[in-house]
Amino acid sequence: MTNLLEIHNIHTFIGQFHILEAVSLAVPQGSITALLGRNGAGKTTTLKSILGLTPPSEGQIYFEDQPIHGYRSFEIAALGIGFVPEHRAIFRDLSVAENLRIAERRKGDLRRKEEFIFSLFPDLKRLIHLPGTNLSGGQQQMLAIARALVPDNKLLLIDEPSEGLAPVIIEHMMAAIRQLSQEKTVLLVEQNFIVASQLAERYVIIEEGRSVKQGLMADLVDDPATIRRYLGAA
Amino acid sequence: MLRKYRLQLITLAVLAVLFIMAIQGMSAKDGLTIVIRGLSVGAVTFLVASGLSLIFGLMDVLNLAHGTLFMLGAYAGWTIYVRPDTVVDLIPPLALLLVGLVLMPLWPVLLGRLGRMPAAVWGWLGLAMAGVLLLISLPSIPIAAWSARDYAQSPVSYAIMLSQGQLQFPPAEATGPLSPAVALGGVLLAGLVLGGSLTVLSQRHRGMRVRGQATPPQSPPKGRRISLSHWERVGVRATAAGLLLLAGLLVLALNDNLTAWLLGLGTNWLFGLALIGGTLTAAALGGLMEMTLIRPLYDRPIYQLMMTLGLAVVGHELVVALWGRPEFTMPKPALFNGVGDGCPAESWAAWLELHCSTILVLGGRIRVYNEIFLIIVGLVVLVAVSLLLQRSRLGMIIRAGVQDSDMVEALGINVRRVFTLVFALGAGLAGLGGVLAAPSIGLSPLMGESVLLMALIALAIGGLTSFPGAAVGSVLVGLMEQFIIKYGQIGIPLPFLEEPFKPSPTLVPASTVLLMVIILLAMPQGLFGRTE
Amino acid sequence: MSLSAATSSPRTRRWQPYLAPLGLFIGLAALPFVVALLSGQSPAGVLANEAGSAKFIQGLLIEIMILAIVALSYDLVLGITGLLSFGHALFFAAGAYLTGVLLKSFGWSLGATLGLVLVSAVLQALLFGVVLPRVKGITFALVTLGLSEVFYIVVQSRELGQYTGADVGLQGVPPPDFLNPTSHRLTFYLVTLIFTFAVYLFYRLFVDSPTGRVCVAIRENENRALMLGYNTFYFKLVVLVIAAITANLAGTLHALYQPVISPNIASLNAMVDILLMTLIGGLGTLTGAPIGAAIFRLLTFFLDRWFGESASFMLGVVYVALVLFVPYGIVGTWQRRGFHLAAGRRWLLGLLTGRGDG
Amino acid sequence: MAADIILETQQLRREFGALVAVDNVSVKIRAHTFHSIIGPNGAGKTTFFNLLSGNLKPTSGRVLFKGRDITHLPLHRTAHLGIGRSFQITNIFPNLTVVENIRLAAQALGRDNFHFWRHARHFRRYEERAAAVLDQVGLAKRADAPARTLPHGDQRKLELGMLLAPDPEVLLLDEPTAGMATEQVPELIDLIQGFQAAGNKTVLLVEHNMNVVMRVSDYITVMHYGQVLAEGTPADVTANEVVQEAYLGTLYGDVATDS
Repeated sequence: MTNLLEIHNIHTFIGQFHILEAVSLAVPQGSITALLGRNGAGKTTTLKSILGLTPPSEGQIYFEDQPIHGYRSFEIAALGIGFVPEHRAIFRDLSVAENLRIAERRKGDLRRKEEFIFSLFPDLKRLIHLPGTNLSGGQQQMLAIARALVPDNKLLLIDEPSEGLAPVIIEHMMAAIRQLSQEKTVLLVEQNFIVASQLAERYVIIEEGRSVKQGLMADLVDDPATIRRYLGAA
Repeated sequence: MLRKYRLQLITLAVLAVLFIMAIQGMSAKDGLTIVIRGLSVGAVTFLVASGLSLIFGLMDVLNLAHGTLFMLGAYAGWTIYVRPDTVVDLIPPLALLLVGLVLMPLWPVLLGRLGRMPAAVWGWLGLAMAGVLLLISLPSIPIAAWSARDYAQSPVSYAIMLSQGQLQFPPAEATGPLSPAVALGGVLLAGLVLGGSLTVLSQRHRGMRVRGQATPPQSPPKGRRISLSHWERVGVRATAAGLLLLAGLLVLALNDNLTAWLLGLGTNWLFGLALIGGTLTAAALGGLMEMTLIRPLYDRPIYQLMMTLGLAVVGHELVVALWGRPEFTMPKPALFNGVGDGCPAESWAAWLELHCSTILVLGGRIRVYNEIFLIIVGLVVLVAVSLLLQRSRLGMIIRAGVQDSDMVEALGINVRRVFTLVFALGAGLAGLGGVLAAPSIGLSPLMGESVLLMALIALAIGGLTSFPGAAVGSVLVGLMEQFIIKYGQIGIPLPFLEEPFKPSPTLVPASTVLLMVIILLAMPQGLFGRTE
Repeated sequence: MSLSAATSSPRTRRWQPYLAPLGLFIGLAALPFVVALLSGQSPAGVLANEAGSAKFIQGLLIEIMILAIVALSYDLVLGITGLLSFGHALFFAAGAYLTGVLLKSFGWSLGATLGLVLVSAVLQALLFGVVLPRVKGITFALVTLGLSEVFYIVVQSRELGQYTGADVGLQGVPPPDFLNPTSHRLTFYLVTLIFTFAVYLFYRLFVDSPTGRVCVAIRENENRALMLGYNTFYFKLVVLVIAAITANLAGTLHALYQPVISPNIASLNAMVDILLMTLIGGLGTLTGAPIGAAIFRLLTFFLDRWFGESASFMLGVVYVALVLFVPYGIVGTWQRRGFHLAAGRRWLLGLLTGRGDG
Repeated sequence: MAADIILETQQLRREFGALVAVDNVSVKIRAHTFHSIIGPNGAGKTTFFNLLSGNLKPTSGRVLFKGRDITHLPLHRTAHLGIGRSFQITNIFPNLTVVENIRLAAQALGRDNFHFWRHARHFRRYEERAAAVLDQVGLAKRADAPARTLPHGDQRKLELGMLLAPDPEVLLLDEPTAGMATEQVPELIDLIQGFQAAGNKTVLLVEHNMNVVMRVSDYITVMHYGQVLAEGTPADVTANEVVQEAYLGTLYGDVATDS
């Protein structure tokens, strides 16, 4: 199994604060990898650093064995990386259809993917002309994921998909992520360990801006000491 | 819906009542004239304010140099209109300069071969070098100039001569020692260097944002795969550059014929060209400004504001240096300038025949250009920009970028290019406004500052980021101004004064500022601003 | 205790920063005499108000010091407290015009004039204060700019022309005899010098005082200051009052010194000049303001000489270059000499974006 | 009984667009207790905190402090009532020194805010208070460093110090341990607990670390989708079936108990 994404020792500053102080990780092709860690450990910043939204000042990032650090976000994204940010970042003033259309990288992207997207999230079809503001949290989350599916992305970076969602909807979301992971590689930040452990095959733990442990999720689930040590009980 | 906009509706109702009360004492003729004139001023203000609001909405830059762009557009348009010979002389060097800019996409490839991007300093050095090259080369290219000091050769006298229909141009002269061929080569080189340095500067910024200059950001990695489509694009660019070069040389060869042809077009067509030229000049300057001077400051909003303030001053001085201090006029095109028998026209049918400068409506004289044409253009722009925002992909990106430009970038869209585009668009609108306003308000180096003030007030009233707000605010400002002017003639009876108070024209802008302060005190976000 | 380093004998430490200004003060007071000696005049000539380079130098320094006071007061508002006001020219111009009109048209004594200038200064600050809690950031800049534009417009209007001289400017303000800058140049020079240093010292003390520290905290993170329980509005108002009083008094000096009060001192250009002076020296440093004022005045002097008509253009270019390349000014750069430039830049980013804390 | 309630919310509700972040929450906080709020990410805990401290205004509902309505009090007034609040994201004055950060916090509620020329360091009361707090949170050695140069964990401590300096009656702590290394967490929690017990304070804590919460809390409120799911002592909450189902149960069920 080759690695789709590799990160070597990146350091990232936000303003005056040193947020990432050595993060290394690898995301194998075709897997779901979960980034775990306590609040404020630097998980979201890791995702943003991959995309160049908070560019790392040191270290290397390789996507399909091609270095992508130092490039601008839109160039990185255009290589085939989709981003589903925390709090979804749905464009409130755009309709659902526009929210999807804006993600097109080539003309007709949306038309080609329409069927797949609506089969994953049938709700969106019903809401297609509503402005983003009027969507509920779960619908926004679906739209955010759908938006990342419009272009031909190989890797999806998903930040806290289950945050603030009711259990039923989380179930639905997990099913959708599992289904789309058959063709995409996913790097996931998830606070809810249950969700993470059921979705992901691999894990990376980040603490205080460092990647401290990574491996197979199956091993982690059998290792309550590590869970307690790094993630608290929750 | 009603509850949501309650405050806005009340304010507008109060203003409407005030305006109606103000009209009460006047004849229908006076009232109509004031409203139409107010709308006309509002239309010009809107052209500036709309650009300001687009730019502020998307990138949080309050461009205090926008009035200057308005002014530069007006002066450029005037030059095309009154001195086409100068413009024709300027085309070849401009075309050669553009060649370098068109070829800009080549630079990343070349620089990529170097392995690492040169430091930003090289970009700035390159810019300076291009400037020096231009300073050396340009004087050696024959360009028909005028003198700000010699009255017979000044823009003022040309404006007068044109209005009397007796333009005579002095031959173009070169003042530099170089041969024209060498000079043109110098300009071409300057264009290439300019393109290169702009590339370096635009590639650098993201890195600088991270940690400042001390730790140079990483160089783009070597061995980046260049897709075929990239080479295709380069090919298109190269062809375009070649055509530009050819066009420039062609204009150089056919200089006199082209001038004669342009003059033969007549004022209507020339005015059209002036509109296009003024808009493009302002747009190009705006785009360039954004790329070089505003972009490095996106993380320092206060400095951005200071920068645009400084650019306003620089632009003002530039106009003084090139066109001189005195005010001068821009005659209206023939379409709106008919006089003599049958004028003012009594009906639209008569107007279509005679193209009178004024028309009688309800017994009052209405100036067709100022009070009808300008309003129509204002409406057209309002509709066009609204359509652009609501229907086009660019508009979609702008609306999305207003909310979260990082997310737009993360979708794979080059937001920085969108920024430059919107800045150029806004500047172009201001330039268009400048050319349009020039025949009615005349040209002076102070026109920028006063229109900027009006536009800022309109914007603040309407809500800084709201495009419809800019329109409403502009109309309010225009109406307010006309009413105060009218009351300057008839006087306002004040309780403590025996004679009615007649505000002089200089006081007019003060009244609009007061309107702004009052509205902002009631609604800090303006009429249509977001409340957060 | 372990905190000894922080609290150790503030008395000895406190006076150290004032030694250099004190030296400068003595030096400047003696300067006219030194110049007189060097140029072959007798020092007695200076006392007798003889024409010559000593008198010229005094004149130049008076201008610089008046500018320095204005720049200092602006630094307090923008650099220390982080209030983005673009209406500062109003404070200076209002002081100048009020002094001029009261002395010339109403024949008031200097004392009475000063009294009214102080009252009007407080009122101006309160005017800004009315706006303060409602509009923030760029809108505050806009509103203050608008208010100062109103003053600029009104002062040029023909309604007030008989008092203000409309767009020509206010001419022939009679300074009191003992302070006449032509006949008693040295007195005027020394008065200005003493006032300038008094202002500087007061500002220094203010910045280190409990109130001043809160002002700095407001610049750093206003929301946090609010949550600690500071009603930041009052602190900003205090700063505005102090700055308005100082700038108005500088305006008074300007009115007494200059033969003509031009309405341009209230214009947008004047605001750019104030910004430029503060920027040259370095925002938020206090020391930078007088240095910036001196450099600014000399720069205009030499640019006028070298470029004539295009001097203002060159000044604009200098300004743009400063904003772009030397954002923290001369003193700011010098203070950060030991750090990485990047550290200084980050500091600045934090300062100006307020994002430094997140 | 009623006198015992120091902080109370009545039908507190806050909407963001279509999203209801806090949905008619009525909570009573007893004086001198350690009260924790738990719930999954996005359950509305931080919004609830912002409503309590006045950083956000509710769409509807009231906040009472000692029976007095403080819902619409300006931000700076709540601090004067004796309510202090910390943030999930570090919220300090980055360019001031550590001691100055604390001193400003101590000075806030005093009567010396409008002294214009005496040097701030001459006000011994605040100096001493700052020194004491610095010792308490263990930052005395870094007193003169600019706050931004501190490592993340120390910045959290500084934040806590700024909270303790004015000696508030009620402390609202929003994930005080966020981003800290696990080893440092107990230390910080002990510090908070000590402060609470010694001064007879009321502490309201949002925390993810369930072990910590269970150990230190007198009462726990469980929030879920903007609503209160359950309330009670740690024992009550752990025993509550609804909570088991929705939050704790799944966690412990799948991870802890299976292994």
